[in-house]
Amino acid sequence: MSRGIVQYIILRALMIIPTVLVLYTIVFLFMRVLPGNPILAVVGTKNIPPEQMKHLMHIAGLDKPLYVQYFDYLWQLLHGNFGVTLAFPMGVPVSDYLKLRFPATLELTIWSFTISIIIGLITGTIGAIKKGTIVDTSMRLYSIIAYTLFIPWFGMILQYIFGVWLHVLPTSGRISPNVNLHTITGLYVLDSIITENWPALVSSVKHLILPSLTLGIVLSGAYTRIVRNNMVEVLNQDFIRAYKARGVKDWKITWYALKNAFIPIITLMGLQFAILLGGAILTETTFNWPGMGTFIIDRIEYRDYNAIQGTVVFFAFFVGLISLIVDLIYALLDPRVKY
Amino acid sequence: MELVQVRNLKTYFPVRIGIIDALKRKKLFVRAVDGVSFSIKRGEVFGLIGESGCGKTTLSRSVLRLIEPTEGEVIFNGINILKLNDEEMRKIRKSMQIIFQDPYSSLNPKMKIGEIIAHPLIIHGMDKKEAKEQVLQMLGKVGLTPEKEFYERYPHQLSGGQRQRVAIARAMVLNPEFVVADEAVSMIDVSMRASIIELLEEFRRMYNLSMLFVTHDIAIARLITNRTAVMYLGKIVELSETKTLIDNPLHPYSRALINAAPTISRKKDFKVKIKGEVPNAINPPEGCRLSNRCPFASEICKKEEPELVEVEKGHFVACHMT
Amino acid sequence: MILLSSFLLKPINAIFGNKKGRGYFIAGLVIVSIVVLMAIFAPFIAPYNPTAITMDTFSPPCWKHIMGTNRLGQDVFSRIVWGSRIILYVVLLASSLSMVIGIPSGLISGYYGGKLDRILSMVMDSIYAFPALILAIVIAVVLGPSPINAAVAIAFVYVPTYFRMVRGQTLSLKSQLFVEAAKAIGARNREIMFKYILPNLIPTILVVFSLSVADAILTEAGLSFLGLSVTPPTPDWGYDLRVGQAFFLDGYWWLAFFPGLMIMLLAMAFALIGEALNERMTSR
Amino acid sequence: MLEVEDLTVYYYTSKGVVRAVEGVSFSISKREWITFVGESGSGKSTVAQAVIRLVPYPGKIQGGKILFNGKNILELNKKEMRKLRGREISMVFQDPMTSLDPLRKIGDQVVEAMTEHGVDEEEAKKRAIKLLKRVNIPEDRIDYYPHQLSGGQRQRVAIAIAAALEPSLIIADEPTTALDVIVQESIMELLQELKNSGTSIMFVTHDISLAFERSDRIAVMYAGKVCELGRSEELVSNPIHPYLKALLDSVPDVHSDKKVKAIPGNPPDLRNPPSGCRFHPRCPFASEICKKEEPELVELEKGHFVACHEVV
Amino acid sequence: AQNNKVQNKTPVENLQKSNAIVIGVTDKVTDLDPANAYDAFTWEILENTMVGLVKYKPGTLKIEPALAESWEVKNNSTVWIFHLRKGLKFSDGTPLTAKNVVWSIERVMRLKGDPSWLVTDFVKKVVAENNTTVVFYLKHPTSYFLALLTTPPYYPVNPKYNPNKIDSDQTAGGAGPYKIIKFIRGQEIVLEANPYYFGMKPKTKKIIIKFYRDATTMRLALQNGEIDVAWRTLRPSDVLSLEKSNFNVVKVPGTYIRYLCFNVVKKPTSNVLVRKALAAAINRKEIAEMVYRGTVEPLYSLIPNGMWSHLDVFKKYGDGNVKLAQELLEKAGYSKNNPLHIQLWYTPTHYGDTEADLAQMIKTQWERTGMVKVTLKSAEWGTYVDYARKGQMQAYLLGWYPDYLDPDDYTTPFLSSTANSWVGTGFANKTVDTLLKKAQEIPNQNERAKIYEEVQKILADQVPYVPLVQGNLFIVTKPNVHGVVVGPDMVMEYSYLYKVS
Ligand SMILES: Nc1ncnc2c1ncn2[C@@H]1O[C@H](COP(=O)(O)OP(=O)(O)OP(=O)(O)O)[C@@H](O)[C@H]1O
Ligand SMILES: Nc1ncnc2c1ncn2[C@@H]1O[C@H](COP(=O)(O)OP(=O)(O)OP(=O)(O)O)[C@@H](O)[C@H]1O
Ligand SMILES: [Mg+2]
Ligand SMILES: [Mg+2]
Repeated sequence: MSRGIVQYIILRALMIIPTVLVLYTIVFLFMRVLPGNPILAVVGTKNIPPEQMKHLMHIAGLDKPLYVQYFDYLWQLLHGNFGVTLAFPMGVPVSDYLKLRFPATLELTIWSFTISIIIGLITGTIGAIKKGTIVDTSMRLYSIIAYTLFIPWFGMILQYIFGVWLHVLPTSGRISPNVNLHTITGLYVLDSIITENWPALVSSVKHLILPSLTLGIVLSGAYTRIVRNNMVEVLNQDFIRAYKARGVKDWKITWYALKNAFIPIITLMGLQFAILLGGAILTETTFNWPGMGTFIIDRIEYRDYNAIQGTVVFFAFFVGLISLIVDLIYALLDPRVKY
Repeated sequence: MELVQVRNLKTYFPVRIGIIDALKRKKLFVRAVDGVSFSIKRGEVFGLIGESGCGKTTLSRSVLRLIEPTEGEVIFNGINILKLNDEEMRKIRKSMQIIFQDPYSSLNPKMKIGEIIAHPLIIHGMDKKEAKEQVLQMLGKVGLTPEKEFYERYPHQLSGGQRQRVAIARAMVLNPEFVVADEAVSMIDVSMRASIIELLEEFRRMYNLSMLFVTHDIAIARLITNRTAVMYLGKIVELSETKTLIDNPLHPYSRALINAAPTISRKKDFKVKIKGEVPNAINPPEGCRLSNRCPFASEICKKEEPELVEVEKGHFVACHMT
Repeated sequence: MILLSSFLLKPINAIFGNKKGRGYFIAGLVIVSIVVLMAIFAPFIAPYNPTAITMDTFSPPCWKHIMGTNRLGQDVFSRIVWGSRIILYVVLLASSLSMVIGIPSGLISGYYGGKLDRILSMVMDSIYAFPALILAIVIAVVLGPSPINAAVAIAFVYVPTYFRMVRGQTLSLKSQLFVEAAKAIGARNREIMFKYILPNLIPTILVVFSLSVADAILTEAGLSFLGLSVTPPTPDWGYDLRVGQAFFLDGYWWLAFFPGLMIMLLAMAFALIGEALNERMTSR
Repeated sequence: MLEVEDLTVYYYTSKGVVRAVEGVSFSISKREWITFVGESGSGKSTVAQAVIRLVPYPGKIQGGKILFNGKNILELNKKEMRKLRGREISMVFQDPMTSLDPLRKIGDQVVEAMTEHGVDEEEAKKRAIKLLKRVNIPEDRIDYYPHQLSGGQRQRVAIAIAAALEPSLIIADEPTTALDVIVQESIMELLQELKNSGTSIMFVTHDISLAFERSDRIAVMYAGKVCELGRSEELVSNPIHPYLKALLDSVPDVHSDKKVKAIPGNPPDLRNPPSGCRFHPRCPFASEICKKEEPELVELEKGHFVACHEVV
Repeated sequence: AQNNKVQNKTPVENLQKSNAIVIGVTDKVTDLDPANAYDAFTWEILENTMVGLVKYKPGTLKIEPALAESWEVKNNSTVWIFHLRKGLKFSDGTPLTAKNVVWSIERVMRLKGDPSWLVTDFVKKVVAENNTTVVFYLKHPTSYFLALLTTPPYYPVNPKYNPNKIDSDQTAGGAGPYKIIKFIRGQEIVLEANPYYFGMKPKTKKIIIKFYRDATTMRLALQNGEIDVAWRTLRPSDVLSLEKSNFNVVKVPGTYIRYLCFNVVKKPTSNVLVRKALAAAINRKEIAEMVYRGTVEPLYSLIPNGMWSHLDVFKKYGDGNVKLAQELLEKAGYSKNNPLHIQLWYTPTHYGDTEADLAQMIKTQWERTGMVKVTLKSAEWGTYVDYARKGQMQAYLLGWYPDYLDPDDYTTPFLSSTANSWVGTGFANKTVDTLLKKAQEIPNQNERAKIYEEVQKILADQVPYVPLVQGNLFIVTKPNVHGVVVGPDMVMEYSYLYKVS
């Protein structure tokens, strides 16, 4: 059994590789088909002699044929190396940036994710239990509205209300610049707890509230919907009526129903996480959150091939990892799953 | 004169296994049909009974090559249909048809009743006008009147019994020589079953049809079939005239099956107890497949597989003990 | 409007009767129709030239400018009206593109199975699992800002949605008895796919279409928010929102508020329609 | 022990009110096995569910009385009802595949049925093992999940749960329809054993032969009403209502060569049931009065009730 | 008033705050290695943490001694000899000698980073005669060599810098007034006063620079009290509204210019009449007003206002001179029915959010003639530059930050046919080439001025470029922050900043 799990994990992990390859290839192809390159972005309107241009292209490895570049980068990836940046500045390992930026995105997504799940579970369960009533209808409307909120717009309104008008929450950044925090994991909340730095904890939590609320509420819509629908379905099943026929208490039945309804939701959670990362881009831009989203947008401006490829590949890995974890949770929770 | 001959037919399904086994190239099979031979005469209704999962459906589909059998021969009118190519197979389908168990999923919900019945004709080259005429006639024959009105309806506007009539009409409109009816009445309401059986019987008589009639209800088998085979775990364990079989079952499994059937005509006196439930067809027991459940099983049953032998004229049994 | 609604209500009643979801459907349809009409009759509805730069800058909503004017003295309402063209154009073009590619490939992949299916599924799943907005941004940036390029970028990320849905449904329909019945009467594969399977996919396709259009609207807005959809002065909701956002804090709330509201309303309208269709389909 | 009077249940669907059960009265005494037969949609399940007050949404018990040991169940509050369920009356559902929680071990589910009614954990565990043994489930299966059991085994677990607190009445709604005959046989025997040990059984089936085999009394339902009710041998040997006659004629039998005859026509739409006797459109003997007046259920012979104008 | 709320949180926070000033910027620090850094804001950081042989006197264009106490020029401005101060030290206490200066400059020459041409184009050889003497041997006479010396590629860097590789994240710095104590890319950089600095002690010990993605969030941060100073680059509208609400706004003339380029080789802009017409149609005042809300000045030459030799050569076309434009276009063969079709390119992010508005404004102004139809096109920076270099655009918007403050840096890169390939206008003019060469070599400023005036006149006649506006710099601070000093090189001197509580 346990050996089975280990093997399963390994094999399941290997399945991430094709995903990464597909995305790398797509991004590589798209980026090279059209004019422009990172060296030009760096050189910009500066008066640089042609030989030096050539020299820079050579350093960046952009003078090689495309297929060589393709496989070169792949080869680097195989060694766990994401390459170096090609613009502003040149030559910094992309992984340095990832190390710096990823925890920010992770922290934001974890909080948003938690918020969305909690809201989704509560509203969805209430809707399902009160099926057909006005409460149900309003939960469903909530779900649709939340889902279709446009993040920058919603974020802006929250910023205005809490940042400018009520003046109670910071509207940008991760932590107040006056607070010193020794970072260990890069997750500020966690770090400040580990180092028992309470001002930092207060500051980082305050900074987190608005962005994660924005993203969390927007994403909760999907959960509300699916939790409600699954709950309705489960509540209709025979075993729920069987529980009732046995005289099991109502709250227990709701709990069992929720457990059953949760199983299909787990699958959604994996996919939702990808959407979450997408939403993080807009959230990060709105709240000046120094994460991966803002990083990739900055890098795109310079067409920093390696940085973009690296980020995409990293995201692909990450998404793959999440879906692996989701699968494992699924397998753990659902006794019917065989692996 | 035998219309259909099935010889040593085997149909295995690869089992969906976890990715680990898949990578180890461990292959597992459900031996749904595992070496079955029988033949059906012209104008005969051949019954197939057995518990759920014993392979009845698989067998009946394999005979029509709707599933590709793993091994064996199906000889129809002297031709081994398993050797035909796609186009030849398509042509021969005209003379062999099937009626399914579930009247709800066997009709395309997006087609009108008329189109459903007309489509086989059109596929086999009839023009639309002529086809419509034929379909209207057919609707009358299966009792869906007024025909014009039913022609325009969609399946969801029909009751289960009516749908099954449509399915019968679709099968019969091509004038087949051989029809497979896979539990054709088991999902129909009790009070309607009789009429569907009557309808099938009528067609059989009119066209001298041969039929393979699959059911798990022995009472129904008695009603319509001439000969019957009892299946257990992918194998035929007993085959005989239906009445002989019911009145004088020889195989312990047949006996249990017949005894378990509820009846009004007499109070049950004894039971042949068969313990437990059908084992899975991936790893069937060695020897006789019933050996682990059979109250009469002896040593030999656990080792050797019994052959189907003719114990009386036309009465075949596969059991070491008889 | 009354004429239109009576004209529309008939088919709605036919589909929904007095079933639940009808209200959602009508609400969604009304908003979508308004926006579509706005797009079609933009020259007649918009009171001003949406691109004309005037000295009347930052006028708050008033009778002359019901949604005010922006930093360049352009009428916000006129820009909203004209902007509906771009977003509808991009989103509908993108959705059609992804359907045209996604549906047949899903159908073939699901029906025939085999190696092709495995490869296609792997590629599609990879794209599907990846954050759509990020991929769309990368593609849109590389292709350059133009409505068609934005549509291509969006279409690219939504192909897998259709593919997966169609493939999954095809797989389950393939095992339905009526497909087997079609085989039994000697129908060809092509016939089975297009006469037996495809018509049964249409309701689901409609649902997925409405929901993915709702989603694509937000993606489009995201792209144009990042300046990747159109070049100014073409009116565009996402872009106007982005530019207006800068002035939000100065109290010029109308610059960003209205475009954002429209984005939400339009996305919501499609989501409502999708939700209603979905409900109708599942409650048989 | 259980007396049902004038039970009426309607379903308020968006397409109209389904008058699923109307004016049904019957009683069950201790240690009795009563079976409800009838074709699909005749309201058998609805009656069964009403007795334990579990009529699914959008159904509503419209009127009548359900007296259990003299107390009207319909007047109990939620908590009292909860206490009654499982302890006094329990239920076995049709589909064994879906009537157990797929995420919990069967042992836990059996134990819970008892602990919810105040049995302490230890005791419940001990009894669970015994119970499972009694329904022929090996002890080691206690940690299995439902999907690891076959359909018959699951149904046996469901019965074990239903019987856990030795209730006075077990309602079994077509517990064997999804199972094979051999398995069906074993389930029926299990119910018989329960009956022998003192529990009353309310059994629901559409198979008249099955009904005949073990029940003490049979109630035949047609379109939401009971049309004939009596001791089982009596009903089979001497059917009176035209519907029951037709029904008996329409089912084949393994051990006889009788020809079967279909009942003409279709079952009525209960949103809009026929006037008068609900069977009259399909009845060969129907006269004018049948179209107008609803026949009452009258006791023709001792314990043999029939609702038909023609025979009364 | 709102800010107090946040400030008076905890005594600890307050204490820290008075010793530190937080500056917000939307720029990035790209590269802490002077051998590769080549953008305005990074240079600002380098100039505050390093120092060269000479520097600008704070807030002026006058060059004063820095590491070098004195210098001599020999051999027709081709040999420059510098004498260092005694006892110089890097910010970590390591002694700084002439050898370090030479090592650093040679390193720049060797590594061939982006700005290395500022050294390699001029310096043939640099030698340390002894511990305190550095001698430069130049390739050709360069009258403005001192201006070059103020740029970071000439700064001595700490020996910790990697000798063979560009060292982008090296925070060891040089010998400037501050040292870097923390650097997180894209988030913040923290500076602390350098105890070994030879010059004035900074007024504020600690400077924290926070990086923002866009002006709006930076502005919010200022309003929220998260930063004390909002520096590069607030949006014009933000500046105006912040000024209204109690913040200090400091305005500094910048040497940063915006201009429009024409492709003089390709049709239709190869026709000088077309170029002149389009130049005449442009209304700089309207641009400054509507697009930049009055935060920039109209510019009528490539050489900025206030720099010697500047002439308003483009005034002759007027501002928004539709009539002249129409006449010229008619002469070029266009009419209302046969309008000139032209594509105007811009890049959406590199020059900030206002860029699209600028393009729209120019489009409107040109179309006012009724004889021009403009299509706006845009491309991201990396692509835009490629298009420019390849000469693929007809009319396009660019901007220029000077490398060194000399008229040469505003003329040669644009007009010299050997130096302007990067810009892609295809402009080549023999007379201009010789004039520019001559101006580089003669040391006398008056003589040089005359030459640059002549060049500007040719520019206005040929119109390969249309100067548009010259930037002002705005620094918005909280009311209690003082001492904002920004030089004409647009670098803020952090050491003068201070806060009163
Ligand atoms: N497509 C398939 N893939 C894998 N296994 C299958 C497939 N179809 C059937 N089987 C397995 O083959 C065995 C025989 O199935 P089959 O449907 O033929 O039985 P049956 O006798 O018709 O049962 P029922 O009475 O339930 O219809 C079963 O164990 C079933 O699980
Ligand atoms: N949840 C429900 N909503 C609406 N109508 C219902 C519902 N459940 C049952 N009905 C209707 O009530 C009537 C009686 O149904 P019931 O389930 O009691 O019949 P049954 O005799 O048990 O039939 P079957 O043999 O099919 O189980 C039917 O007409 C049915 O359509
Ligand atoms: Mg079958
Ligand atoms: Mg029922």
